[in-house]
Amino acid sequence: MKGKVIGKEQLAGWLDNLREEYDVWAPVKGNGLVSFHPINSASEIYFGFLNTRKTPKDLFFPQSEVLFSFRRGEMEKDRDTLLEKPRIIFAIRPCDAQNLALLDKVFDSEDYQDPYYVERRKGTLLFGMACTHPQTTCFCTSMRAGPFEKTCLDLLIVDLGNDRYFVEAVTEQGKDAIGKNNLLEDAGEKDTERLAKTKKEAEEKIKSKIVIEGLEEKLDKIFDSSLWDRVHQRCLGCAICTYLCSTCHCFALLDEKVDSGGQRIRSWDSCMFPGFTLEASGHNPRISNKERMRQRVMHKFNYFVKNFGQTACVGCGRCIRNCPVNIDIREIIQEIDNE
Amino acid sequence: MQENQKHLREAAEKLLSDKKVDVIIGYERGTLPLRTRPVFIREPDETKKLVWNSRCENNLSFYLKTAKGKVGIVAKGCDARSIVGLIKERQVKREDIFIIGVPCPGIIDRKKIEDTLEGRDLQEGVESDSQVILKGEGFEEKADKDKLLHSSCTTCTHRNPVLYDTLIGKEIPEPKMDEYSDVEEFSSKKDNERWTYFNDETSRCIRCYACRNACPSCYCPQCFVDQSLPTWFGRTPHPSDTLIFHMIRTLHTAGRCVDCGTCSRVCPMNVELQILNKKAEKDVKELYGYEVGTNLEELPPMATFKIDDPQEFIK
Amino acid sequence: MNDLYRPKPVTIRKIVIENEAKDIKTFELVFLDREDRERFKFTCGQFAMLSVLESGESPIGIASSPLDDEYLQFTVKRYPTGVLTTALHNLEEGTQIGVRGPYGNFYPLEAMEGKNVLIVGGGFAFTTLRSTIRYLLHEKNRSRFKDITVLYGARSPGELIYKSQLKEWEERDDISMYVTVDKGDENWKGRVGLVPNVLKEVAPSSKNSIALVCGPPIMLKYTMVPLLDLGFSPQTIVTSLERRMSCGIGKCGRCNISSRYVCKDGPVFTYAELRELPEGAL
Amino acid sequence: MKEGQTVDTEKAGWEPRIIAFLCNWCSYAGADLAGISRLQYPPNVRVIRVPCSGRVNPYFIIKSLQHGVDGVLVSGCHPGDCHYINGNLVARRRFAIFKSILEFMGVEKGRVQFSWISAAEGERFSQVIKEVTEEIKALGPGKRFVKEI
Repeated sequence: MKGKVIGKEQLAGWLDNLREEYDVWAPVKGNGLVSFHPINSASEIYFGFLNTRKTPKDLFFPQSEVLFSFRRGEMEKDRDTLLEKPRIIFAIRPCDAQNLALLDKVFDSEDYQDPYYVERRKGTLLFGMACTHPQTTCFCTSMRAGPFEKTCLDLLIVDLGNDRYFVEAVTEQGKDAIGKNNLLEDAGEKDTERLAKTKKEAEEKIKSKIVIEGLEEKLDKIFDSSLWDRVHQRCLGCAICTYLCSTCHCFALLDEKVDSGGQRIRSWDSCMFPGFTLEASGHNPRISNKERMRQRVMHKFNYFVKNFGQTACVGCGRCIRNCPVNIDIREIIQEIDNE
Repeated sequence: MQENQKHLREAAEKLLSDKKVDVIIGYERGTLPLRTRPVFIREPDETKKLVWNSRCENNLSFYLKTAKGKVGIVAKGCDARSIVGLIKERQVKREDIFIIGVPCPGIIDRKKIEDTLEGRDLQEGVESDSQVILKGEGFEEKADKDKLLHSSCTTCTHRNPVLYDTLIGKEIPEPKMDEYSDVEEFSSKKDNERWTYFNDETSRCIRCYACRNACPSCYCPQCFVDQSLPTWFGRTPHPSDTLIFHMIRTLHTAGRCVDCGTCSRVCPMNVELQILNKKAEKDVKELYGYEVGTNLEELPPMATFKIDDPQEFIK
Repeated sequence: MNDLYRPKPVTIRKIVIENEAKDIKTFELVFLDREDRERFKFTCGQFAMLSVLESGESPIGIASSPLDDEYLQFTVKRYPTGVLTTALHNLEEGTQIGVRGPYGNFYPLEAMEGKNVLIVGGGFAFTTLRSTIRYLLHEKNRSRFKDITVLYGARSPGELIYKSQLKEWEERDDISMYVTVDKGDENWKGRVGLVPNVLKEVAPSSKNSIALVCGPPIMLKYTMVPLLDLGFSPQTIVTSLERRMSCGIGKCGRCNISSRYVCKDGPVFTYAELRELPEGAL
Repeated sequence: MKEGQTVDTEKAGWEPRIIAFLCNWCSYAGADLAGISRLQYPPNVRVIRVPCSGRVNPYFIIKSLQHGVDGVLVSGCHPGDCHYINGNLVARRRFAIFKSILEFMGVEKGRVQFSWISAAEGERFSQVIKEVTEEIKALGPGKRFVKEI
């Protein structure tokens, strides 16, 4: 598929054009955090971000969502639809987009399809913004992806470092979005060269590496290793690593009620919490931070691989950057490797 | 500080080789630029890992609750006050811990560094006496440490540990200041403004409970938000429930919180509720003349009473 | 929206208090919509999510037989901190609640055909075994299986559940019943002894046999020893596990033991499969 | 009520719902006495009897507000009269901080109130209820902390 280019000052026009048909979500800055919000004008977009603090997974799998409401013991009627308009997520990073391929395996599996996730996923176009400034904590290249990864994207947009963006359609829907107006023009030879150079530079910037080859087998052998005693020591047992993680998808179903009525809610939950596996009888199969941290690592690098053939990590580095006690997954993987 | 780090390592090594302690909880260099992290040292020759600088942000007294054996612990002013509280509340025994006190001129807030960087990635950082040098792709900048201090540190009046077994280096002067001027200023705002502020802050809360889990004073075996029967308050990030969670946490730590600032430092969503904790601290001080974590004898204020306690608010 | 998480309405037709402590009750449920019952096709060993609005859901093993096609039965123990179990226990006959399911895998009924069946149960974990016994004893099915031996134990006579049913089975001659209690009382005339010990005494043949075992973890652990001694191979020992669950369909991520989800890959596992799992995970 | 609506426009016909946590030994007996003495007071108050004002956990009050009551009153024995010797004195400190934090967060002064009423003070009980009801009426419906789902 041949690439397109668009001048940076034309981008707003293009997005405004698309907003007629779509709700456009884009990175917006507020309170020192960059996060995805629906925008009313392209001027709201904050481009100077490395990546958002929270992952955009909550646009598909919200932290808390109502499954159904009830009043006086009666369930209320189902909602017909979750999305009023199809959405575009603009400038999602390739790692966060790639993550949706993993979540698809869980929520859109062969046996049970989660209607909420699936509807949001189907109604959303992903316009990726290639990562030209990866961070020191990024290790996507170790996770069989990279800063220009196209998995799950409809469009890949690349800042060429001059006055224009390179735009490549990945899917038919992405192609349609390009074809909606005439602001985009065919990329010239110079643009293509620049693209290749930008890509190479970005990939070279990623110095962090972990080795996932053979990791699954290694983990099989060290379930009862003393390694876990060591690595969990400083863990506070909070849920930052799981709640800010791209791929973590555990949840709880719970009922909330006030006088006027109640709701059954699906809410994120974390394997780092003691209550996650606490049974009504008082029995808890994962009794301390040690078991819980082992579960987190095992789930990503062993169990998920066994069940879905892929590692449940995209190398975004959020867990590393945001851990209050600087627990570093790269280091843990290294230690496992050394065992 | 360099000098103190050397002394700290020596003291730690001696404690371990003399078998006075089984483990030393201190700080080591982290894996990220300008970061340190808690470390547990059991062998004398590992003590060279120990560091002491303005980035030792964690309140290590958190780990005392689960530590086994005789524990040596590196304690800044605020950590030492937390330890006093824990001893008083019988969470740790005085004789089980050896406090290595370090006078602390203040800790750098990594969120302030982040603000300075404005979206650029920090690849390397160097700390000197009064400045930090921040380096990354295509930039190198100096920033004054004073401007980067965590807000709790700027109003800290207990930089020197109140309780210690050995002190590293010399005591530093305690600043004289009006610690609560920010609380006064905030109080003078309208009801609505204050309400909006707290709602805005807690609206970002994702209920990861890092604030609670990192807090040395939050050690209930089961937190009130995790109780199932009765379920006190909702567990989702519903605005009313998050607000209540933070409010009750403030109430639970009233008379116990030393304003170490750990809760705000660990928050991944930049929720800033220090003012609420400080208000409780101020009330306790003004109403009951109690300063948290400064002596081992006085009963915690919320566990006792005086017959003539102020009661103007009661009809 | 076809919602996986929406429970189907049922009415509690009957409530039976099963034990002396009155914290185990059997709920007999009837679907409001007959079609819902027809869609609810299950096999012995499966579970369903019981749901009380305002109090949430819990996974409960199905205690009735698939051939009891009019109703469903669930035996539920109330725990002091269990929101759903407490709510259920406070309900009266005639109340409407919700059910979704059935979920999980089931006992290997097909593999059991033409074989002797040994059923070992302990305490209140007898529910899905009861479903199985009812199924095996059904006139349409009995001839498909050879000898059926049931060993059931509880801490005390008052804690034995399904008492009238036990009596009924004891009177039949096509099933060997052994009921035991850890500690008897003045009225107890039956057997006294721990399940693993009684198993040694009874010593059922392992030849051409399959054993289904359900009970508290400690009982399971100590029952495996005599079973293996009797010559049951790990492949012929089948058990059912319990874990906290939220979704029941392998998505919420909490009930896994190693890479296996108890809700989806279980709750029924052979002892051979369990032995493959790291001990610390169980 | 929608944001921006003034209290006055919706006050018509609106009556506050108030929860009163009364200690068993003094204030509840005081309420009894008020009843026996046929003293009039506004019917807006729903009484919850607790063994002691020291039994009143701030959760109770916050949860009441969350569920939409317009005001809360906690009443116990006068200092020195507590049936449990000093339950009310410990409670007094707890309530002082609680009330201060509540108001600091922006909850209107008067939304949550405290009083000491003895078993002999039937007259005073009806007076306090009158005052509290009037004050909460003046504040309008409670909105802070209310959970709407």
